[in-house]
Amino acid sequence: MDVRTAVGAVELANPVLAASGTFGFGPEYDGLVEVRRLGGVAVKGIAPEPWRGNAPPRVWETPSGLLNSIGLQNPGVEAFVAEDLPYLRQQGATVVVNIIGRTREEYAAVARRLDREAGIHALELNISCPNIKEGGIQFGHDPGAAGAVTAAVKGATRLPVWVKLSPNTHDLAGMARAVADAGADAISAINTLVGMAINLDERRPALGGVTGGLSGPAIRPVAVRAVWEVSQAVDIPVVGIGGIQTAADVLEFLMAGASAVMVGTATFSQPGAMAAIIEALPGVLAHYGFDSVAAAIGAAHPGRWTT
Amino acid sequence: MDVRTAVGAVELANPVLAASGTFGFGPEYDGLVEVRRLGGVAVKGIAPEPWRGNAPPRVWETPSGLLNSIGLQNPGVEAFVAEDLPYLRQQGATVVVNIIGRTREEYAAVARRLDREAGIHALELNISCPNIKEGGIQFGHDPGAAGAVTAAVKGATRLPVWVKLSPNTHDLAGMARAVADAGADAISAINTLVGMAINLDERRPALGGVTGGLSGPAIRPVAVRAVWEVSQAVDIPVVGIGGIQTAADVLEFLMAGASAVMVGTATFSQPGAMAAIIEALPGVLAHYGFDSVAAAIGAAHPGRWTT
Amino acid sequence: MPQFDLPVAERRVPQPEHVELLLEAPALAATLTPGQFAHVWTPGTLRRPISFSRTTPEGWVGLLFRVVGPGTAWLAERRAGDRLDVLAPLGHGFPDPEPGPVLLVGGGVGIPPLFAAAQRWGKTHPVSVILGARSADALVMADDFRALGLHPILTTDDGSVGERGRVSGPVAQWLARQGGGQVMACGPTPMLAAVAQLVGGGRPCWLAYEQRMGCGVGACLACVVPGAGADGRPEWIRVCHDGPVLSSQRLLWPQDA
Amino acid sequence: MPQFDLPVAERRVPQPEHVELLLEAPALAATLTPGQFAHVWTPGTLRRPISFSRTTPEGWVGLLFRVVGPGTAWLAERRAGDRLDVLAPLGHGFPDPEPGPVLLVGGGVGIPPLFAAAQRWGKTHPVSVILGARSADALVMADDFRALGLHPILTTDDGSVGERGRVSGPVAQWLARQGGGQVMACGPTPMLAAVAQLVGGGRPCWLAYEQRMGCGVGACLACVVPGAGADGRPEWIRVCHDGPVLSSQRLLWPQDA
Ligand SMILES: Cc1cc2nc3c(=O)[nH]c(=O)nc-3n(C[C@H](O)[C@H](O)[C@H](O)COP(=O)(O)OP(=O)(O)OC[C@H]3O[C@@H](n4cnc5c(N)ncnc54)[C@H](O)[C@@H]3O)c2cc1C
Ligand SMILES: Cc1cc2nc3c(=O)[nH]c(=O)nc-3n(C[C@H](O)[C@H](O)[C@H](O)COP(=O)(O)OP(=O)(O)OC[C@H]3O[C@@H](n4cnc5c(N)ncnc54)[C@H](O)[C@@H]3O)c2cc1C
Ligand SMILES: Cc1cc2nc3c(=O)[nH]c(=O)nc-3n(C[C@H](O)[C@H](O)[C@H](O)COP(=O)(O)O)c2cc1C
Ligand SMILES: Cc1cc2nc3c(=O)[nH]c(=O)nc-3n(C[C@H](O)[C@H](O)[C@H](O)COP(=O)(O)O)c2cc1C
Ligand code: FES
Ligand code: FES
Repeated sequence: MDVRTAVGAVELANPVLAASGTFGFGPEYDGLVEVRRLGGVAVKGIAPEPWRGNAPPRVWETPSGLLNSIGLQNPGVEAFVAEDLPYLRQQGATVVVNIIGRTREEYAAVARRLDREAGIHALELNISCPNIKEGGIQFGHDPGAAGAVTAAVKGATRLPVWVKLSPNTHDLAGMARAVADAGADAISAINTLVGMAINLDERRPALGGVTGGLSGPAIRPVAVRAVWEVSQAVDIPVVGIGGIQTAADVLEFLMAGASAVMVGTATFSQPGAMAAIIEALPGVLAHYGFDSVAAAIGAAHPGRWTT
Repeated sequence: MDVRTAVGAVELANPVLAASGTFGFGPEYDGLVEVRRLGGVAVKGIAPEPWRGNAPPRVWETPSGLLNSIGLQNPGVEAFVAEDLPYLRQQGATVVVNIIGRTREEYAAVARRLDREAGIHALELNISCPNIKEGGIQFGHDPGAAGAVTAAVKGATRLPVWVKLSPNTHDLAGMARAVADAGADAISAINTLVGMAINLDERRPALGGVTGGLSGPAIRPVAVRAVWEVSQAVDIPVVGIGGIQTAADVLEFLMAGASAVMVGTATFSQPGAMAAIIEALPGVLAHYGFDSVAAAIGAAHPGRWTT
Repeated sequence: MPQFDLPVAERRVPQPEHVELLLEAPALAATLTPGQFAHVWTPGTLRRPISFSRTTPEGWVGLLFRVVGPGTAWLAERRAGDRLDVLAPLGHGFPDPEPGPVLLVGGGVGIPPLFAAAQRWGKTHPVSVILGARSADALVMADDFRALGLHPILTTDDGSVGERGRVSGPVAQWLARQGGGQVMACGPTPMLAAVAQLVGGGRPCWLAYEQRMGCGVGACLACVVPGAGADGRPEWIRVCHDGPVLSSQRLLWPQDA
Repeated sequence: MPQFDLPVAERRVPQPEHVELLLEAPALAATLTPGQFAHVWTPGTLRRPISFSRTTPEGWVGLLFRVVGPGTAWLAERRAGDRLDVLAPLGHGFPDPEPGPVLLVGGGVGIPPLFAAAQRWGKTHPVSVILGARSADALVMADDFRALGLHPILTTDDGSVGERGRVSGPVAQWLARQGGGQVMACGPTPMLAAVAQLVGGGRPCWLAYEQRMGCGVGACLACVVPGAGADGRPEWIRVCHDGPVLSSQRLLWPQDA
């Protein structure tokens, strides 16, 4: 069974990557996850300077879901390059660096800085994090702004640029076309949905950041539909993200049009989830009549339905 | 314990209403639910003429959620008035008629026709159903169009008009302000999220309508946040909807700013859910230190936090 | 349709992957029509529809199902003494047949409601039974029919028991042999379509249908199948409320829809 | 930090609403530091952090918890022979105390890790114990401390056992009585803040902290509390990875944050 896949020029041994923000910089899961066995690792979002993030509590469990308001705490690009990147490079991991900024220039600055570093395979622009209060948030639902930041980053690096979309918009296809037209090499879909919970005992929002991002199996139908829509709207590859727990879930995203997937929240409950998925994938593909990952990509698209 | 509440001029014996589309026209649950015990009943969306709806399958279970693509099948307003309304009127139910249309005029036509009928307490404009393919869908995320349809309906009826918002937009507050400015008497939040699933065996979308609306506990955090945001953006009351299963869930919506709530998907699994919630509500309010429903409304809003 | 909290009296495993739960429900047993179903609570957002497979002299009712997903897997773990939350009896079952021969055709997990029909009408009508399945280990209740003194004709796709092939062959033979009579069938939709076509318009043909359900009680409009309305125009039929047993005349088949 | 699939050897109910599960885990028992915790799988999206309450000569480790929500309710239903999926040992426990007296202060479900500390250092150091709880039925492990030959001072908010009031009174007395020594504490954050303030800067004061967690291993940055960095500037401390046991000197209290 051939489980190899590619996201544009980035070749992957299998389609399962760790999702940004849920896997730190790799060493945290040492002893539990062998990063070199994964399709790749998307690291926590990196800004030009350190960000402090939001007040705790920062997570709250919901039905089949998780709210988080980490607020993009990160050590900044210099500390990342000095302290975190070497581990991943040495492990031989396929590394996707998720980048964040408050302005177009900040995104480009991180991209430019990382362009000089070995061991990075792609950049992933997080233009969709619902937890930052600054101007950055508008990138997530304004096609013009999203295209402009994509173009700025493309101009600052030779690395492939993936743009990660927010589901908190009615026009995912328009967003996808805007970033594809601006030169994006791939689209990651989706980031978290905006949500919140109330702490009844304390009569206040459960999260320090008040609202947070909803992830986990609860959002899988929203993510599958995003991949479905985006993969038909543009010609660049799509990386599917949202609520994946099993190899069958991976197949659902592949059939919806994803070329690879990322697993986030599932790792918290089961650090071995990605390894288990990778192990089970050949059998699940075979069970549903596919002889490779490639054959499954887009298999449920219109015109390809078998019934 | 005083569990009475009001949505503007509409007084309710308790804050728990049946959500549109999940409770038919009332008699279907005869023997299982006493409609007069409920805060009220929102009936299935009604158009000027019968609508056929989407091809089956029309439902699909997801983690803590449900996808549906009924596609707003309905008998049309004349059949509703002749065949369905009399039962609810005779039961003494508080009746909210959910109305749908493809154009502003169609909404107004239904409203005008219902204005003549006794036993209707409010109209609820569904401008947010993700399952119709016609022009109607734009009402759900375009503040201008939403305001215009609200104004048209207000001009056609003396009944209170509630406008039901879609979460599939980044600007819920803007939508809320637009419909409030156009004269809406209340806002219902939220309708379903757009989602989809793939039937792996058949290699095609699981729903006949391809995409569907996601409901159930999975979406509760999105709904709570919508109520939180809308209730702070406008001065008209908000009816909270999305994933409610228990009296504690109701309290979460009240504290987020809702004056009443609707229960949908939970009724499928447990027809007695609404009755059980109504019975448990006084105890839950007391446990969290409230002496009435009214006291809990907005209790978690900024400036009212106890910690 | 009331809601019951019923103790499991007995759990049987008639075939691998198949479980029959017998529930203590005398009040329900007394009112059941063969072909009616229960909407059974399982964890998650939806209940699961299962046809009643039998009633017993003790006042038990049966639910016989194949384990295909999380809902039926959870049900399969229930043991004697556990309780099930069921809405029942739901929908319309088979109508009382007119005098004359009755053919029961069951495919796979469509067999159970036909056994309930055999229990009801096996003594009052000349009943023939044709049962089909993928293979021997998916063929349920043959012995139960035999215990009623009936002689089911068996077919399997792989020939592992009975005739190799589909039920259509024996059904066509029965129809050719019997001038009149009536047919009751339950099974996969393609099987029902084939039976309906073989029977044609001349004799009553009642089919117990399946469709994905939400509420189970007629409220949500999820479980529709295409039918021909009184005026011949297409209309949606709710399987849960108007069916699950429908006259083949009322249904439009996928190719006609 | 490896992952273990551990059989429950014994289930105890030390108080109503409290359960202690003893897990067969010789390898783990041999490496534990008091104050370290397990991240335990329960149904849902997150694991649950629980401190180790004890090790036993049989090579068992204990998890003692109060039932407060769905996760602990599920754990409370585990029985001997069931298995738990745990990540452990996580975080940093209490450091080996310097020679001299040690005061252990535990509040409510903060008591268990201090019992583990008493097991470890009760023979090598003069150990005093002060335990507090809302009321008698939330006060756990007092007899376990006595079985080690220690004489815990008990306080309850309602005076239903021991002194009425908070632990602060007895802690202040102990501090006044002892010139030096060191303090280890675990309990609700306001209690830890009070203890830290009483101890002041003069003596080592180690606090086992709580915060809502995601991963439990340092990857997600969920479980932060405000601390003072090396340069005195505020920084986030990850309770799961840098703690849960932290020097009171390193923490900024809510009022300073
Ligand atoms: C009126 C009626 C009577 C039935 N009687 C029987 C019976 O006697 N014995 C039996 O084994 N099965 C019967 N079925 C099919 C049975 O309902 C499904 O096998 C069962 O719901 C599968 O649930 P699951 O969670 O195990 O599987 P999943 O496939 O995971 O279920 C996912 C969802 O799809 C629905 N679903 C899956 N298969 C079917 C199906 N064939 N028809 C309708 N909905 C489906 C489920 O209810 C659930 O909502 C009947 C179905 C209907 C509509
Ligand atoms: C390092 C550490 C050690 C702990 N040791 C113990 C112990 O030995 N005994 C004990 O009874 N409890 C202990 N707790 C608290 C225990 O983790 C919570 O009581 C438990 O997670 C509640 O889960 P639940 O599903 O029953 O309740 P819920 O309140 O429904 O849980 C909802 C969510 O909030 C989290 N949560 C709830 N309460 C707490 C809390 N106090 N601290 C952190 N997260 C919380 C849960 O993990 C879950 O993610 C410890 C917490 C931490 C951080
Ligand atoms: C705790 C947490 C932190 C996250 N941080 C980031 C981040 O820094 N950058 C980013 O693009 N996405 C971030 N995400 C979103 C995830 O990468 C992923 O898109 C989302 O969680 C949906 O996938 P899942 O359901 O598998 O978790 C974060 C998610 C979680 C739960
Ligand atoms: C089967 C189904 C049909 C629905 N039909 C309508 C409708 O006709 N009009 C409408 O405004 N909302 C409709 N809804 C949305 C619900 O009223 C409600 O807003 C949504 O389901 C979220 O609430 P819940 O999670 O409690 O189900 C429907 C929902 C379901 C599940
Ligand atoms: S399942 Fe709801 S109408 Fe049939
Ligand atoms: S819980 Fe993830 S960093 Fe501590």
